[in-house]
Formats: sequence, structure tokens, C-alpha cells
Amino acid sequence: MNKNLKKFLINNAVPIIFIVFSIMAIPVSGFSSDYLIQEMIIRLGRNSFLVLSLLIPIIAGMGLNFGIVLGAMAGQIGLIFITDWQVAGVSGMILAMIISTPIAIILGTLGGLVLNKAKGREMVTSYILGFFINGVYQLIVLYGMGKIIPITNKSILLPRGYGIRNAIDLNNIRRVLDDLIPLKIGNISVPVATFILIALLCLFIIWFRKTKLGQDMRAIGQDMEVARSSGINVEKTRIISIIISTILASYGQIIFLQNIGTMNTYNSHEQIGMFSIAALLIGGASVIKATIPNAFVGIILFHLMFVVSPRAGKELIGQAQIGEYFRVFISYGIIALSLALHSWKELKEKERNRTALRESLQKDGKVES
Amino acid sequence: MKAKFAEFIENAGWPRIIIGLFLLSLFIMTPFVGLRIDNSLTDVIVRFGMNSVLVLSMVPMVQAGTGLNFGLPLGVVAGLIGAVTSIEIGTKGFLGFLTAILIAIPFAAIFGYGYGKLLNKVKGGEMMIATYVGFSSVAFMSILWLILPYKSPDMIWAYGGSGLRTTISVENYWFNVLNDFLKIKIGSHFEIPTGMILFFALMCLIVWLFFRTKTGTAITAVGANQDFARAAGINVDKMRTISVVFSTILAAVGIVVYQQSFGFIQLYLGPFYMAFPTVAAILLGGASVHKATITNVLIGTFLFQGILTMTPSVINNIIQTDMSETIRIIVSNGMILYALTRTVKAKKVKS
Amino acid sequence: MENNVILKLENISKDFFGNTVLTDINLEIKKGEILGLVGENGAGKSTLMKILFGLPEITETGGYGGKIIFDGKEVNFSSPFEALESGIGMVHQEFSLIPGFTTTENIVLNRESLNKNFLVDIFSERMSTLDREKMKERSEKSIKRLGVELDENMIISEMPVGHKQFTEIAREIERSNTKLLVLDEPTAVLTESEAEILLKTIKKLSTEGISIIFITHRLSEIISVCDTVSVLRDGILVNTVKTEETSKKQITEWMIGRKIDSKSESTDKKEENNQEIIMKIENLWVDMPGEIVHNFSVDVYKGEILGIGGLAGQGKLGIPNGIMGLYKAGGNVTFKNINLDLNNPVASLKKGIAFVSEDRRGIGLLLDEPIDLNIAFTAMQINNDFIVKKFGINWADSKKIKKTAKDYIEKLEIKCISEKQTTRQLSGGNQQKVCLARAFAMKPEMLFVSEPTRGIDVGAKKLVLDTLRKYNREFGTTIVMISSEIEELRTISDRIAIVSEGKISGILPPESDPVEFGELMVGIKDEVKQ
Amino acid sequence: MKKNLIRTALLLLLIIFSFFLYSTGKIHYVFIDNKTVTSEDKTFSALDNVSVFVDKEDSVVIKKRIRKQFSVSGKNHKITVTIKDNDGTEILIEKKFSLKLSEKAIISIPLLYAGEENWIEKEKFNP
Repeated sequence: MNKNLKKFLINNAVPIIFIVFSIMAIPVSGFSSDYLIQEMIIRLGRNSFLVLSLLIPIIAGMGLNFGIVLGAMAGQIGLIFITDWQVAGVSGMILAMIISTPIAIILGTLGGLVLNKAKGREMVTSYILGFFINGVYQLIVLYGMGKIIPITNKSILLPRGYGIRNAIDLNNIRRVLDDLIPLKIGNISVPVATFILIALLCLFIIWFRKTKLGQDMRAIGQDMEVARSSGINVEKTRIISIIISTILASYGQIIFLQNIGTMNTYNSHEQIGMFSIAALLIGGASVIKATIPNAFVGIILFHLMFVVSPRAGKELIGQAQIGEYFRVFISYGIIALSLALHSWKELKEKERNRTALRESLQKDGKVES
Repeated sequence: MKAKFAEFIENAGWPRIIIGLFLLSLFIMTPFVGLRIDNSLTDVIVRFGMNSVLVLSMVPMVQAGTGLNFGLPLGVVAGLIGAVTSIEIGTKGFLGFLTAILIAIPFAAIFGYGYGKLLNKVKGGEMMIATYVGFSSVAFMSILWLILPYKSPDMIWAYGGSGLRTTISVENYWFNVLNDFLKIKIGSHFEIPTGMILFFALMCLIVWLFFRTKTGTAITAVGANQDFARAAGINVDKMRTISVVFSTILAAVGIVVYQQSFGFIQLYLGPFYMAFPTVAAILLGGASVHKATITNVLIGTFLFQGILTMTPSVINNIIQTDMSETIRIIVSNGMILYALTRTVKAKKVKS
Repeated sequence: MENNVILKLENISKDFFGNTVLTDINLEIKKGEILGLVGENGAGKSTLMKILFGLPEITETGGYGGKIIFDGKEVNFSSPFEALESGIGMVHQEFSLIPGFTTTENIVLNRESLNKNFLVDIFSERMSTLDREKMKERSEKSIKRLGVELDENMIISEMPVGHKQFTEIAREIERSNTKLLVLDEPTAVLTESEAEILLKTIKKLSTEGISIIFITHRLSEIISVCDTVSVLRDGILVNTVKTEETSKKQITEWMIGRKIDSKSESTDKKEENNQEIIMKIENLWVDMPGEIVHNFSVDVYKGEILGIGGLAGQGKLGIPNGIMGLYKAGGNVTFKNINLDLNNPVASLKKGIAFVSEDRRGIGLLLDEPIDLNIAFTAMQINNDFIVKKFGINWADSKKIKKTAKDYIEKLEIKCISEKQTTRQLSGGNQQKVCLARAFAMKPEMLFVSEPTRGIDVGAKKLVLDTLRKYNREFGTTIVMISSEIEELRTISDRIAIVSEGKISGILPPESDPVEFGELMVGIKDEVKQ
Repeated sequence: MKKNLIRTALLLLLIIFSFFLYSTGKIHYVFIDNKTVTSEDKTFSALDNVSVFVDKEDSVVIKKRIRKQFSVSGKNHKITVTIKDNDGTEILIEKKFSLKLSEKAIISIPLLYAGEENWIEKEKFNP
């Protein structure tokens, strides 16, 4: 029992530290519980889809997919088009998703192909890939749109006549999903439709794990060579996992932005990968294992810190800035720490495997210890 | 002949050749779009000098097999500590510059030591972790910039807020001390920042000499083949740590050189993305994830900075659009991506 | 009787770029028959199996000659998957299992029972969900057929080695059509009790009509389980006999055979010298994957060349790697009567023990560094040779390095453009010479040389061996040479120790009858006194 | 073959669905005037106390000589106008109209109030 408790504490060290931190920081910040609950509900609705989009590549052993920014860009292109065509409401949102899907498939395939060439260092490669595609995105959106790609709505173009403006007002679809089924509990409003969509995604992921494709991904994630020798098409499966993740991320970004209501054409996607990954890791996930509860717990804890720390910093030291830097530090620090712990464990595991053969022989009495 | 040409392409890699040709065509176009080539060259040389030491700081780590130093910001913040402290003390001119470096070095050494220890624990996953170590160190230092008790009126917010400013001018302290040292001026448009180039040459010499010592040789072996080194009785972890410390110190020195030419110290989130262009530059120069030489630094910095300086002016004049930022993003990240996807085969998988 | 034959190999031959490895192999396996396949390393067993399975490396190197008739039809598989599909199963030495999967999941890996749904019609078969119950049923059935106790819900990584082996076999026979099963040294990693169960299983499978090709070095297993045994030697099928008509001794003779007439030509025999012990190895164990050593003891005399031979995987390579601190090791090793600190590469090197590794490209060389650095490196780091001290800093003495490198290039006839050429560009033989040069540059008192002639051509082989002997005679350096080629050991060694199953099975003078070596290798002869 | 057929059919469905989404989500501008207009030599003067809502949006008061812009999405729309007479009685007018994809509508309250046929004017709309 005691041992189990210890194991539980060690396995969940990261979320526990964050819970303790939040418990201490919340009273200092002086936020009301209503406010915080409302904030958390909003942020859950906003971010869950993006964070959940990370899960499938983890199953396939490709680590944390920093490449979900590719999906985010696909989603934004969809949003640019529906804003240009002036399609509003839920129809507009779904149309944006439909438009972004083929783009996400293309980007996902590209990402998968690149990552297949960089086995063993998928994470850093997908990270850089995000930056690279961001350049291509800029090229298309900032220079191509309005010149090569027709844009009829002059109001979203830069004054020079081509290129999309830095900020686009998403008035047409602002909160359309969140407010589709209105529900208010006390002072707190709940975006029911968004949560239904998230629940559907969770069901999809659970179901997906039970499919043949999911099983193949699990096999590849654990031992690529064995999977290959059993006849599984490793490369193709890995590409599919990235495609799925990218598509989900593009939908996630659309949901995210319909909640926010404005889109920073050239920035909105940049931090998405980092924040989603930090949230997932804070929820107790690792590079090789992540569950749906990890995602939700992580979003709540991460955003609790995000909301609370600037105010707590201000109350404590009189400077909100400190809290802001603190949360940046935590987001990056937690990723560094999680990755380091994972690498370290992996190295230990390798060492242990090297001596495992001997241990088994010792057990049989073949070798003296 | 044909085979030789093919071999050259194979060795250099298409991206490098394309970028080289692109830069060449930019230079050729310069006079036709109404720009002065000597002016452009001066710009390129100055920016080359500014960034060269930072790029050079990649060499020890790559050579030790620790991968590309995406944790460069860690060294940079050490350099920042040196720079602001030197201004706080108030030393000016070359002495101020030297003070900055001398203060920065011990900090860089301490940071580098811890960083090296960490990287030893995560062999195989260095690059991603290094990236985030760099990021978090920048964020952590941001907190410190707010609360450290610096007093110099040139550095703190004028309107009573506490903490240091985001950009601090070094104008009154050691602006251009290297650039102006023995500066050669030819005509009214061409200048060579001799001092900065000499300083860079000195740094190169130090690195070059270092790899000719017993320790340096051992580090080369560790980077080239860890198993070989271990079999030859080398303490692999120690060698890796030494090289990380060395890289971090060079990065700290590098940022001070950068600042004296740039004229400003950028604090807070300024050094955040510093690592990427630097990594891209050395890769552009022909380095790989496993091997980097001083020649790679020279070629890479020149090509990279050349493109950064030339594209805005030349391309701007041709198509009346400033695409330089976009081109920078595509070129630098494309280069890193190329290196990451290419060298994976050469890496030996240990059982 | 004739239509009972499941697999027939007719005149199979194979060469790799003119180097013949198999000549006219004719083999027949009947339904339910167990065929033992034996032969020394490099006799052609694995090549034969690769041909049977249609491995790409066979077709890439020009295919093979002869015919394979399986189940009445001539076949020519272009990939192992085709072979599997037609009913040939293979259990490799290395486990091919997914560590985090259960027994069941591994047994039906990539052949899972599926439930269809509408998405299958839109996307692909892979959108079906797994039918776990059916999978469980299938694996239970398969385990039952093996006649072993296996928990079908256990995770592979938590299993003992034996169970993993059984899981692999269960997977192969779970294919409904498996008619022939190839087991490649399945007992090598098993404990004795596990091996016994495995042998029983093999017999049980054969009674069910599955034919089995059983590859092993343990002749007693062959005798106890196989119906027939085929012996390969130098790519020729020496003999195929019923096991009851033969004996271990006879099989051994067939395996080693040819060497009986080639007498050892150890020309300049050393006259008996003193028996001063330079290194005493007692109860050494080494944990090197694939080369486990346990309870290995031997005395090495000063100035001698001690050969260590044995079949692959029996542990001979583990000995130098353990003593040099490259793999975890334990036991007592004294060098010149002083205890040697194991697990510490520096300790052995500092004492003047050098090692030329069998893994030339892996740990023997810095492939992208020049020849001269490769030669001088260890001596520089360990003995502080090739170093000049200036301003309190140890600098590499490039002049001396260059000179020494040039010396060795000349002495060992290393073919290169200059001493600055990278070793990657050298041929295998010349790379080996660089490795030797590095060891010599350390001026060692004792030298371990592991498989020095592996993968190099005949001319270079002779030169390497001559160099070793010359070095031994000139400087009195004690040399311990590990090689899988007994012939080579006999030409150079003063004594030859044979390792079997991780320990010494005997020490023989080089003039001994080759059959005796063979018997020691396969572990027939128990204790042979020196 | 069967799979391809199904896929093609689904793709077509998706495209049709997209058009459906486009037509239901497309924004139209409806301009509502409360200005005095002259039509067929008759003058219809602007009204006091007019409040309007189109589809489900909150009602908006349109003062005299004012034009208000509404944006609505989809094809079929309903305009509801509440006018308070000088004596305080409320008159409620409900009208349905539909717009093609690239049309905007200009609705005149006085005409609508007077029950004229040309209360609505549809125009091609280019943003």
C-alpha cells in the first residue's frame, strides 16, 4: 500500500506539484471561485481539441507532435476563406473545417514523409518543420493571397492590395459553436456544443485505439523493426498518424479561434504547439504515453497557472510582469524537464536491458552473482 | 569531370548550392537595381563579424557529439549578465567591453557545467531538450532582470518602474569598440571593421588550438565515435561537459561582440529565438549534426548573413515588397530541416 | 512416400560476387520430419535459410542457382512475407516480439481477428476494430497445440526468456497453413529445463504433421530430437543421415572434416620457454549481449600467443571485451600478480594491455578522422605519448604523430594516399592494419586481438597474422588472439583454448587433431587436461 | 472498385454539403431605410418610433432619415417591424423575403408601412 502510494506520487509528480502550486497561488491572486471556474470552462472548450490532437502520434511512438502548428495553419487558411466569402454561423465554421481538411492532409503527408526521414529525432524535426512551414504559410498568405489566390473581400486585405491583414475579425463565427446550445449554471455559462464535440473526439480516440490501425500504431510505437517484420507498413502508418493529428489540429484551431473571435493571421498558430504540449505534459503525460485524462487535467492545471500567476505576482511583489515571465518560464521549463526525464529513463532502460540477460541467467543459477 | 561535379554536389548538398547561387545572383543584381555593391559588401561584412563568434560557439558541442546547440540562449544570458554588469560598473571603451566578457565567462562556465551535466543524462535527446533549456533560461532571466538591483540610470526604466529596460543602449559605453579599432575605410562607402574581424580570428585561433590539445583531440574522438573513445579509456561524460562549457562561454562572448556592433543590449525575451539562425548558419556552411569545422563557420556565416542583408535591399528594389523576413524563415529552417533529415543514416544505432 | 515430401532443395548454389558460399545442396524434408542442420560458422546454414525465405539480400546479389520445391510446387519467394504466406514459419535467434503487447497480441500480430464496420468501405480494412475474444481463442488454441503453459494475457517484457521463445513459436504455428517451421538456435538463450520443454514441443509439433528444420550447435539436442541430420561444411552438404545411425563424434568429424589433412604449418615454433604467468583469469563472467561468458578461467604465459577459439555466440568474444572494461564483467583477473580493475577501460590500458576489437568499424576506428590520429590516439591519451607541453598545456605533437604514422604505414604496408586520409576510405584489410598499428603504438606488454582477419582478403590476412607473430617474437609481447577460424589459430598460436557455452572446454596444442577441436567446440569432450 | 465508388459518392455528397453550407451561411446585407421616399409620384414620409428586427436579432430602433445595416446569413429571411402610432397603438408588420447568393436588399419602411409592392429592392452586391 505504502509502496503503491509512493509509486503513484512519483508517476504523477508533475501534476501534483502544479496542484500544490495552484492551491497556494489561488488565494494570493484573490480571484473569485466563480471567475476561475468560468475561465477554466472557457479554456477547456477552447484548447481540448488541440491538446487531444497530440495523442495519436504518441501512440505511434513519434513523440510529441510539435507539427500540430501545421494543422493550425490549415485551419486558419480555412477561416481566411470563409471570412473572404462571408459565410457566417455554424455553417461557416463547418465550411472552414471542410476547406482546411485537404490542406491538413497535404501538410500532414509532408510532415509524415519528413519525419520518416528523421526517425529517432521526430520531435526536434517536427518542431523545426513547424517553423519552416510557417515561412511557406507567410509566403502564401502574405504575398500570394490577393495576387495569385483571389480574395474578393478587400477589407481583409492589406492596404497595398494583396496579402492578408495581421488581424482578421471573425465576427461572423464568433462563439457560434460555444453559444449554439446555451446553458447557464448559476453565473457560469457552459459551451455545451463545444463540449459535445470534444466528447465525440474522445470517443473517437478510444474507438481508434481498438481498431486495427490503432493496434498497428501501438506495435510500431513499441518496436518499429518487429512491426515491420510482421508485415505492417511502418512508413505509411506513421504518415497516417501524423495526418490524423494534423487534421484534428486544424479543427482544433478553428474551434479555438471561434472562441477568441479574432485571428492574428501570422501569430495565432505559432504558440499553439508549445502550449498544447506543455498542457499535456503538465497533465502527467510523457513522450511515450498520454491519455485523455492527462489532456483534461493538464489543460486545467496549465491554464489555472496561466490565469493566476500574473495576478499572484502582482499581489506578492507588486509586479504583474513577474507572473507573466514566470508562466513562460514554467511552460518551457516543464517541457524541458519532461523531455529530460523521458530521455533519462530511456537511457536507464537501455542499460537495464543490457544486463537483463545476465540477470535471467543468474536466476537460473547458471552464473554466480 | 562529370563524376567530380556530381561528387561536389553530393558533398555540398543541393540546398547549399542553391543558396550560394542565390546569394551570388543577388550580388550581381545589386548594381542593376541602383544599389552600391561596396555598400552592400560593408553591410555583409559587419553583420558577418557581429554573428561570427555566436556561430563559432556551435563548434565545440557539435564536435563532441552533443548535437547542434539549440541551448545557445543559455550562453547568451550569461553574456547579458556580463554586459549589464559592466555598464552598471560604468567602465567604458575597450575596457568596458573586456569587463563585460570577463564577468560573463564565469557565469557561462557555471551555466555550461550544469547544462553539460544535464545533456549527459539525456544522450540521444539532446537537441530538443537543449531548445527548451535555452527557452526556459531566457524566461527565468527575465524574472531576474525585473528584480535584480541594478541602478544605472542608463539601464532602468526612466519612469520609475523597477527592473531593467528591454533595450539598453551601449552608445555611451562600448559601442563599436571593436568595429572602429583599426577600421579600414576605402572610399566613402566601403569599410572593414578590422577590430571585430581580428577578434573573431582570435576566437577561431583559440578554438583551433583547443582541438589540437590532448583534451581537444579526445573531444573529437568522443564526437566521432563514442564507443571508440570509451574503449580508448576516455571519460566520455567529462569530455562532453568540457565542450558544452566551452560552447557556452563562446556564446557569452559572442553576444557581447554582437552587442558592441549592434549598439543595444536586448533583454527579456530578446534572445529567445537566437539559436535558430545561428544553427542554420553553421549548417549552411556545410556542418552536419555530427561534424563542424571553423571553415563551416566562415562559409556559413557569410552565406547566411549575406542573404539576410542582401535580400531586403535587392529583392525590395525588384518587386517592391519586403520579403526578407519570410525568406529568412524559409532558408534558415529549411536548412536545419535538411540537416536533420539527412544525417540520420550516418548515426550509429547502439544496441 | 514421394508425395510426402514437403520441401525439396535441388542443386542449390549461391555465390556472392564470385565467392562461392553454397554448392549443389540437395535436401529433402518429409511431412512431420525433424531435420537437424549443423555446421560451423560460415558453413552456409544461414545463407541457405535466407535463400529459402527469399530475403532481399539474396536477389540483390544475383539470386541463387537450383530449384526449391515446396509442397509440390516450385517456388522462388521474393520476400519473407511470401514464404510465410505459403506456409514456412521462422523463429529467429533474436526475439521478434512487441515488448508491451500481451502474449495474445503477439501471437496474432498483424493477423488480428477483425470486426468490420462501415468505415472499412470508405477507408480501408484497417478501420475495423479488433475482435479480442476471437484473438484470445486463437492464441489459446495455439498455445495448447504447443503443449506449454503460457499466460495469454501476460506482457512480453515481463516474461522469462523461455516464454518469449514459446510465444514466437506459437505465433508461427498459429498461421493455419504452417507446414514447415525453421528454428534458428532456439535453445541458445534458454535454461536447461526450458530447453527440454522446447524439445518436447518440437516433437509434439512434428507428430501433428509440421515439418521442422532445427538449427543448433548442441549436438545432444540433435541426437535426442531429430529424425535426420544434415551437416554443412564450407557450403557443401557433407552428409544427411538418420540420427539413430550416427553419433555426436561422427557428426563432429563431418563438421570439421577437411582440416584433418591440412596439417598445421606453424613454421618457426618457439622452443619451450618459461611458464611465467603474466595474466591469471579466474571465474570471469562478462555480460556481453550474444556472447555471455561465465566461469571462464585460464592462465596466460608471458610471451606466448594464446589462441581462443569456439563457435559463434559461445562467449569467446566476451573475454577480451570484458577484461578491457567494455562490457560489464566480474571475477578475478590478475596481471603480473596485481589485481586488475575490471569495468574500467583506463585501468587495463594503463597497465599496458592493448586490444584490437572485432568491431572494427564500430569501436575500432574513427572513420572520419585521418589515419595518423587513429594510430596515435590511444597512446596519446593513455601514455601521454605524442604530447608536447607548452605554456602548461598538453598539445598534440603533430610532427611525432606524423612520423610514427608514416613508420607504421610503411611497416605494415598500409595502402593509402597519405597519413591524412580518413580511415573510412581504406579497405577492410588496411583498416585492420591501422587498428593493429594503434595497438602497437601503445607498446603494450600484452595484446588482445579479436577476430583480426574477419572480412579481409587472403593476402591481407596473411600479412596481419605475420605481423602479429613478428611482433610477438621481436618484442616478446604476449598475444591473446580470438578467432572463429581454428585453422588460423593453429598457424600462429602456441596454445589454443576452446570456449563453449561461456567457459573453457579445453586447451590443446596447435598440432592436435582438428576433430578434437571440433569436439571441444560442440561440447562433447568434457574436460580435457592440457 | 466498390470502395472507389463509395468514396466518389461521399466526396460528391461532401461537395454538395459544402454548397449547402455556403448558401445557408452566406452573409447578406439588408439595409433598412426610414426615409421619406417618392414612388410613382406619391410621397411616403418617414415614420416615428420604428423598431425592426430581421430574423432573430434583437430589435433596433430606426429613427427618421436613418439607414441601418443588418447582416443576415442564408436564403430566407423574415423582417419584423413594430411601429408605434401617434396614439400609442402598436402596429406589427411581418414580411418574408428571400435573397439569392450575391444579392443585398434595401427595404424601405415607409413603403412597407403603406403596403406598397416595391418595399424591397434587391441589388447585386460586391464587397
